[in-house]
Amino acid sequence: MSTGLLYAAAGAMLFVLGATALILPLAPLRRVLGFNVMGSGAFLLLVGLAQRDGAADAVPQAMVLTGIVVSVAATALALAIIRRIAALERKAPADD
Amino acid sequence: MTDGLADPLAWLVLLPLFWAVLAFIAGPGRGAGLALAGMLAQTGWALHLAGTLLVGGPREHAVGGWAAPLGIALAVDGLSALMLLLVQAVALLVLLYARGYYPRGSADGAYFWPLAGCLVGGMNALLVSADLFNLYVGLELIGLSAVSLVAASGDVQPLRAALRYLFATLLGSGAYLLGVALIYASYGSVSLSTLTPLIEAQPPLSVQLAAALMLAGLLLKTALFPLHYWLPPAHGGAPAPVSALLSALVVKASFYLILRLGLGLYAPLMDAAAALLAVLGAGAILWGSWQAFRSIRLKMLIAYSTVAQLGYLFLIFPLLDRPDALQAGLLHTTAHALAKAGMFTAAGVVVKATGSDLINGLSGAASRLPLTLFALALAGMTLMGLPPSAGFLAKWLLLGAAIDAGQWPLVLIILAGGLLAAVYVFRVLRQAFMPAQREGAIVHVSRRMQWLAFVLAAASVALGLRAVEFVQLLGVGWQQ
Amino acid sequence: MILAFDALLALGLVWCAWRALSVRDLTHAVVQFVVFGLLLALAWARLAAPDIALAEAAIGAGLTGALLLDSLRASNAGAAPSPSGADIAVPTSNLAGAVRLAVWAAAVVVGAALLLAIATLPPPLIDLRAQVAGALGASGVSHAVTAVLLNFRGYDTLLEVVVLLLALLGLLACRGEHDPVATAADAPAEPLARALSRRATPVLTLTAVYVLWAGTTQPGGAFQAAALLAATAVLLHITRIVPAWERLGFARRLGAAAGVLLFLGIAAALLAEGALLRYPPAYAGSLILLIESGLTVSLALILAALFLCQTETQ
Amino acid sequence: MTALLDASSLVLLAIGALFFAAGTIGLLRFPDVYTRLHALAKVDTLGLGCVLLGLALQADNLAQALKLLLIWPLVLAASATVGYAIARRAQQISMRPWRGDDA
Repeated sequence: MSTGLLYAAAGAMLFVLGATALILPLAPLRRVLGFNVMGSGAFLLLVGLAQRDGAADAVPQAMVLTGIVVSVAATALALAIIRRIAALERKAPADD
Repeated sequence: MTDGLADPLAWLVLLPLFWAVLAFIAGPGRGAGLALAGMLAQTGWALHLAGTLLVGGPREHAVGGWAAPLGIALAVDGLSALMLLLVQAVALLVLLYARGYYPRGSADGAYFWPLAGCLVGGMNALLVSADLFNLYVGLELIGLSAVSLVAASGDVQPLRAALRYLFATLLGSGAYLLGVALIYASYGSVSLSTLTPLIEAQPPLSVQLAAALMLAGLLLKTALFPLHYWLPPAHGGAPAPVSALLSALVVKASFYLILRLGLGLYAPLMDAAAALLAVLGAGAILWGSWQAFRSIRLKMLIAYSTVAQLGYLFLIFPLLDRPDALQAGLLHTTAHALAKAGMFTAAGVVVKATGSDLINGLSGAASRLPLTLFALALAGMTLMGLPPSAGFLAKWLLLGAAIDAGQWPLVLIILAGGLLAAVYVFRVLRQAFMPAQREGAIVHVSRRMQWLAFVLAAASVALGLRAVEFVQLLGVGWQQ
Repeated sequence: MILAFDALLALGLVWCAWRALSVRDLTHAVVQFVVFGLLLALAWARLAAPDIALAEAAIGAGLTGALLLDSLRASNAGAAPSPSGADIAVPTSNLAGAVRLAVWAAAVVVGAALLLAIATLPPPLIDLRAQVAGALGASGVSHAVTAVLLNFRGYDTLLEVVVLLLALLGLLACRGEHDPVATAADAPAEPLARALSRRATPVLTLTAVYVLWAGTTQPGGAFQAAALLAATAVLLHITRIVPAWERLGFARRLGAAAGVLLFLGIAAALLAEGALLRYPPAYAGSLILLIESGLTVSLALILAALFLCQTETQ
Repeated sequence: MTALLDASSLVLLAIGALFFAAGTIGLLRFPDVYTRLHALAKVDTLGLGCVLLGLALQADNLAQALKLLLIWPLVLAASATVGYAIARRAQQISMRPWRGDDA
């Protein structure tokens, strides 16, 4: 078993764990964590499998750099929405 | 063949991004003029592109001058050219409407213009891309701008809907991305033109899994029943111009991608999924129509109607070996986009004028807002599939294909769907023609907004008269 | 031996992720997530991907972690103590329990299918590495990842920086007009932390410039440099040296968008060469450095704004 | 010459590892936050210093060795600040230092 395959397998498990947390009706912040774990899993799988023969591959590496930036963008947006909801709920509580 | 500086493919992606960024720099509430000028130019480019396609056939653009699989290829055929035209036309009209909807200097639409630019840019990028990973970035661009547009109204309910939508769209693109990773691992490329000849009927497990993951992710983004849970609150709760963009265009973008991959890359695998997609589509029609009928708010009714109408798009998958089915699917996509944009913009006029979103509050609207009600009725005609609307033509073609293939359950569903649409549309119209219980104050709404809603709805009917050109353009790049 | 280390690290990753997603206390979960990010950076280093390791440590663990912690602080600062661990509680109804069970069952099936697919993977038919190596000479840079990121697949990067700008737009759009911005709370700043962040600023700025410059020949580049600069801004903010950004004035908007606009402009101008982003080989190196320099400034401002413009929830 | 370098680098790495192990055990076993900080300080100062020095001896050139050694003062500054901040915070929320088993 090569290093790449090992991390790809870990990536598969991370993806499944993260996606599960994203699907389940948990606290919003927890689902944001789930999304980040899921993305990291997909990235590890992408690079790990592409490099399963051991040699570095710049193409998936560049894709992951793109993906990390997209992830932080989505995370920041999610947190902004969550914080805004919390602020409004605090202003006018229990209108649910 | 290159056009250098006059390449429509490149400008269709660049222009909206340009005006989005410039509108952001200009500041909150500004950029409307810029956006409309940009949209007008894009519409010109899309028409020009369709023209060159009819003459010269499908075209490509190797970004950076690097041929695939090293570089990213852009490619346009009849299918994507039609979608490009649809996106520019609907977005242009809805943005014109939005200019009246958001008064200058109001806090409401402060960031509408740059966000709309990102949304249109993302959709155009998706429609021209022939690279799986690039498509992923396009999907994220569309998803995040759509979520931001829903969140932008700043009230608790739309914000909650936006968060739910965000989680759904992120899950969808996550599944899609994992599929891309598996494809890259299996073949070493993400270019559609390189990959398509490599996939056979019995591919390795990794490829089957990739196809399933990508399909599931995109179905979630298209809100196919039972994955539609996020759509009604988001589309029903957003401001009218946003609802119109989302319901008319955004869900169609991911449907386009399903169709594109199903007809090309994953064509050898689609037989297994076709029946399931059709069953879910049938479920969507029944469930969406029922929920639309039960809605007490006008915009929720229209949102659930979207859930139902999306179902038709998936009925075509078992019939795709007939050319009629693809034409029916695209015709329905276009007709529904125009009709739904017309309905949401008309609903926006009603809400602005009467201050209420309740269907029961519509009494008397027919005499006070005749043009808007006429728009609602015309759009409703398309949804029901009455001749001579494009909706009728789409359903007629679909019905023909289903009868031809001996798919009787589909025939039944198509007919029942039209009846169900009639039930919920007439519920709205009946209420509107009732005499008003009390003379509530009517806020003046600009004529331009009323006319734009009418133009959108009327276009969904009139499209039925131009179906020949439509089918001709769609045929470019597809051997019939 | 080294494989044993990798196995340990991989297990640690999964364990940390599991903890982050399952411990009751959300603060604990976020800290666990930051640890996960740092381990992940190590894993990237082990996969011969130092560029990603840098980005993961700075953006994935660093900035994301700071954002998450700040959100927690903001939600705990108000009067009503939110039951931060309530989400992990026992399902309230049988239906919720059944859904939970179904989701977990589906997760196990997908996970098993993924592992099986990985185990039975055929060798890839195409090797892009050879093509990248072959075209590297004409790309204008000598570091392969930078060549892919800014040249061969520069179009992805163009769309991606728009996504980042879009996140800022979304944040501003869902913020109310008169909402107070985050004013890092109660306790006064640590004197020692203040002193450190003052002294660290020039060092971090210098490092950012170095990382940007190094990107053409070795790991590094605009994103990592921007993350360093943004981290500097966050550091200065949480030590109360730089206040939160009440509003994004014209200068800041221009700064945040200029790099994106420059990238778009160069992409469009190069249409004259026959295609989007088709650098003439003689100028490729300089153009890429120009784009990266613009991006560093803009991305740093955007990333900083994503932190400094968040609403306060009190 | 290389043998001598290798040997000294090995010794330094071993000493560093020893401090890391001791600090980690301390972190896990010590009773309160102040004593744990005390244990961690050993890791950052002596442990990391020895490891870096050991690695610098293995570097290909002087520039690389200097870059490695530069890590040390940076980590020292950071760990001193963080250690101080944690201890201060612990004191602010009235965490009492451990005074033996009767506490």
